[in-house]
Amino acid sequence: MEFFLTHLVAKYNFWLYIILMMIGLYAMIAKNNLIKKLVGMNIFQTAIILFYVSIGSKKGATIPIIEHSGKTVGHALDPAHYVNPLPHVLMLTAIVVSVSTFGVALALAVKIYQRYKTLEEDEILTRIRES
Amino acid sequence: MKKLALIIVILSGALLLYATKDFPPWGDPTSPASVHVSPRYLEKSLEETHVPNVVTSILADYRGYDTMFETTVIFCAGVACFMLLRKFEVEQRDLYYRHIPTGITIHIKGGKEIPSTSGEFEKIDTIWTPYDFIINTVSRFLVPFIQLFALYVIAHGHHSPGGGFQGGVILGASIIVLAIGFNLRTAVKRFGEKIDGIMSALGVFIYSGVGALCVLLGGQFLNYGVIAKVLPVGKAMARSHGILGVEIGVGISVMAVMVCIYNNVASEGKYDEGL
Amino acid sequence: MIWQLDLAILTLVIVCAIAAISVKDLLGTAILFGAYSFMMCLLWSIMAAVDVAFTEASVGAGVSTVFFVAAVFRTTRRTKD
Amino acid sequence: MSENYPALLVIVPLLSAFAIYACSWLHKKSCLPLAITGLSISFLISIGLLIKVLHRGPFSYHLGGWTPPWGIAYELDQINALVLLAVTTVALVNLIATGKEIERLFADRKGAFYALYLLFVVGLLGIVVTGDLFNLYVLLEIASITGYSLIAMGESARAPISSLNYVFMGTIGACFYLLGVGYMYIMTGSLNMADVRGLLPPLYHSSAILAAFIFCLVGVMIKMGFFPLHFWLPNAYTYAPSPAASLIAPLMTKVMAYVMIRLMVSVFSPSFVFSSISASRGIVWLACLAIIIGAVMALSQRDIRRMLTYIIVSEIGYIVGGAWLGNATAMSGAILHILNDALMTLCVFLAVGAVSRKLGRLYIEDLAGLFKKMPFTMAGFVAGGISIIGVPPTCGFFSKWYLILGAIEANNYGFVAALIISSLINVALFFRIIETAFMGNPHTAAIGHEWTSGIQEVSLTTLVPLLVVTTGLVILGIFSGVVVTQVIRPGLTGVF
Repeated sequence: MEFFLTHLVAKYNFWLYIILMMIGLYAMIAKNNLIKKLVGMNIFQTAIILFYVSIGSKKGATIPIIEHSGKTVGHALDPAHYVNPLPHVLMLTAIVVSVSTFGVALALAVKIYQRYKTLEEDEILTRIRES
Repeated sequence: MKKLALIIVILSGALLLYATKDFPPWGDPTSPASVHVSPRYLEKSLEETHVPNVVTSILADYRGYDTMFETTVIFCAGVACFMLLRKFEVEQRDLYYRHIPTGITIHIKGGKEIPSTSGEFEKIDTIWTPYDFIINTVSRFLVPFIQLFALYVIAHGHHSPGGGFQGGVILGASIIVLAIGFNLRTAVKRFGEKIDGIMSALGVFIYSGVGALCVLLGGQFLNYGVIAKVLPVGKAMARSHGILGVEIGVGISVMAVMVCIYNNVASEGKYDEGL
Repeated sequence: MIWQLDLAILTLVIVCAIAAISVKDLLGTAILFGAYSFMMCLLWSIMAAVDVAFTEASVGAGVSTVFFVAAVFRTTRRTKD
Repeated sequence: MSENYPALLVIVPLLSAFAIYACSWLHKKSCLPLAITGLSISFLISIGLLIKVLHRGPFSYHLGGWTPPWGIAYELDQINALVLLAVTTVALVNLIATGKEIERLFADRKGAFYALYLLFVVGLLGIVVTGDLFNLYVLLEIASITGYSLIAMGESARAPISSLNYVFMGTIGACFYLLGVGYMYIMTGSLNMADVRGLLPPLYHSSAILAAFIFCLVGVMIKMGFFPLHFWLPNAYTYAPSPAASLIAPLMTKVMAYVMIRLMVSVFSPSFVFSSISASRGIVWLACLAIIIGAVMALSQRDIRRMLTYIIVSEIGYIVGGAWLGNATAMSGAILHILNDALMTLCVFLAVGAVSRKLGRLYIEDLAGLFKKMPFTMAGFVAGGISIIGVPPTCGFFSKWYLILGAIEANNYGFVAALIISSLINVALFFRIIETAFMGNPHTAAIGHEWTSGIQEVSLTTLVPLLVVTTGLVILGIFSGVVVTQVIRPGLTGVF
């Protein structure tokens, strides 16, 4: 129990992203409404971004903007004082990708609504079968 | 379906939990991710690029190639929304006008228009008429401040959080505020579709053009250091200027694309009336 | 890091996520989704990822909510689940 | 300039895509020439790269002048130079062949269409050439987003909904890949493929690396439509507009198959992939299932384009099976099949696109008597079909030959059986079509199209590229021995 608790507390951010990711995945599979699926997709993507940002964090470190006076760094710089900036960069890209996918998917949803006048997947399928 | 979904979700959750077992603890400063590649960025960024915000220097320089494609993804989304939704043919339908001095609304059937030269009438939206004096005035006053802030975010990205992408989104938001506060026609009149399309291509073109310039000057693609050959600055400062150049490109492109996506989605591609 | 604040935000993130996919009105989904993004942004700024938080605040909570509302306005608010 | 070829290969079509979109607002006529110029330059550069790699051996290019693992590097070896050449060839030939069709279908938005077309090619080229795990993800998303929108432009009412389903599946796939990369990053701290490869061996026992491999693999398999995860593929490719279908169908799945091989070979080592995971035999069995089920499903379709999409599912089974058999012969067969299949699929999709331009819809009975009306187009279609079946002078035979040799070497007779059964089913499939097209009477066709007397071929701009591809099938077949011994085998040295 003791071991389990320390494990849980030490990595709770890694657990949280799993919960969020599973919420997103569940919505994508089980929901019937296309926009709801889209929200699930976005939650799924944000969960992965949360995971990456958690990789970058260091205990007792500050934001990755280096203090400096004028042009030079006065003292030798200790990387342990700043959080790992690389995952942040990667996740900026991932956020942009997710908003692009979101925009395209919304455009597709609007186009689908123009043709079928509904966003429920089962109703669309019955309409396809009827025609 | 719901049961199947639950089973899949629980299975993949279990796999994920199982994999978490070997992770280094959260926030561990000696984890491989914190000691292998990233310390060099923190140590050398200021010296090599004169950019204190390490995220900006990695984003636009060390991994600038990723960021170029990130901007391209945004550009793709804009072009895709345009292609999927834009409708060029105008359909005949009823129009509504407001007589400005009296405030009377006129409903004209059969698609006839009142010429825009008569200044007394104003076209209004059919489904929803956002006409509110307070909202109009406030959004009009807000726009310049939003734009000023956006420019600050783009230009100050070297020293504080921010940069081309965030600034571009905020710039785009200023136009979208106009479209929501007034109506879509006002926004499109101020920032036309053609300009929007050209700007979205121009922004990414600036980015990759800066990269191609480096090739022409004899370096590798996106090696801003060689810009020092044409600018009277040192190599590190040239990198800093190169970063500023690409950030401006990103800002222009992102702004144009955000406006393009909003206009197309909100008006179903007709560009006449929106949210 | 203040762990009470952290815990509160973590809880709110999960609550917002579940609410966003279970509420039976798409406009409500849009707003809850914006709230979710904003909570996520707070979480990241706690983890010292300022640039990511800034981007998420402007993109996730800002522009994509606007797109979402615009799309709901052009389609329908109705949803069965 | 020649040292910058790897970057220019991707940058030239990228810049021309931006120029095309800007041009579409200023001067519409220059869109198509710009697109063709951009792709031709890229094609020439890819030839130059292949020659350079054959002379100098593998080399890498550091973007931005930063050495990896801090910067992003492009890695070129014999195999990916070959795949690059295939991608640029297919894209260029297809653009020339379908340019007129694009101008007709999308007259008011052709600039956007060409821009997305080129960006799709850029994405694929970048995926093949990059040496950075995260860069691969970004380029994968470029290829996917452009692919979604190109597919959604189909005339059928079902195009947007099948495209949206593709969006959901594609995003799950890409996110799984990203998650796998995250697992590798948290355990090794690096994103460069060569660097990760060096850091991984002490970590092979850990569950996180195993999970990373599984997630990357599942993500890539969703994207390439491998058997249990293929259900988005037939709809998406059937309802796409024909110029986009003949671009996306030959390239997307094959490039993803190449990504899988690259992950197996140059990120994880084959010793880990084939021995630490006992699942490799299971995947080969799954591939056998994919081959058989794809072929059977193809047999049950009436719509010809839908039938071809199921053939793609079956061909992906060949490639995956060959890659997982775990010996050099089968692996070279799989890589050769990537090239051959890209060319064969292009050939049949071009022919089908040309026919459906005339007829509108395309069921098997509509082809009745088409040999009398469109002899050259149908000859191209038959040549592609023969190559898919695997009849000797065409290239399809040789890759199957290597796959069978590899399967025998690995003592996996189930895979041999699956290959032979699917070839037999393909024989039944294509001879049914050929019989209808050869024997039937054009006037009995139950569609609105009225044939007038005489030959009614499609325009020369479509016909010449189709015939070029057809001869290419034979030429590649004749030289496939050379390709394997001179290009693919040297690329696989040090792997097996």
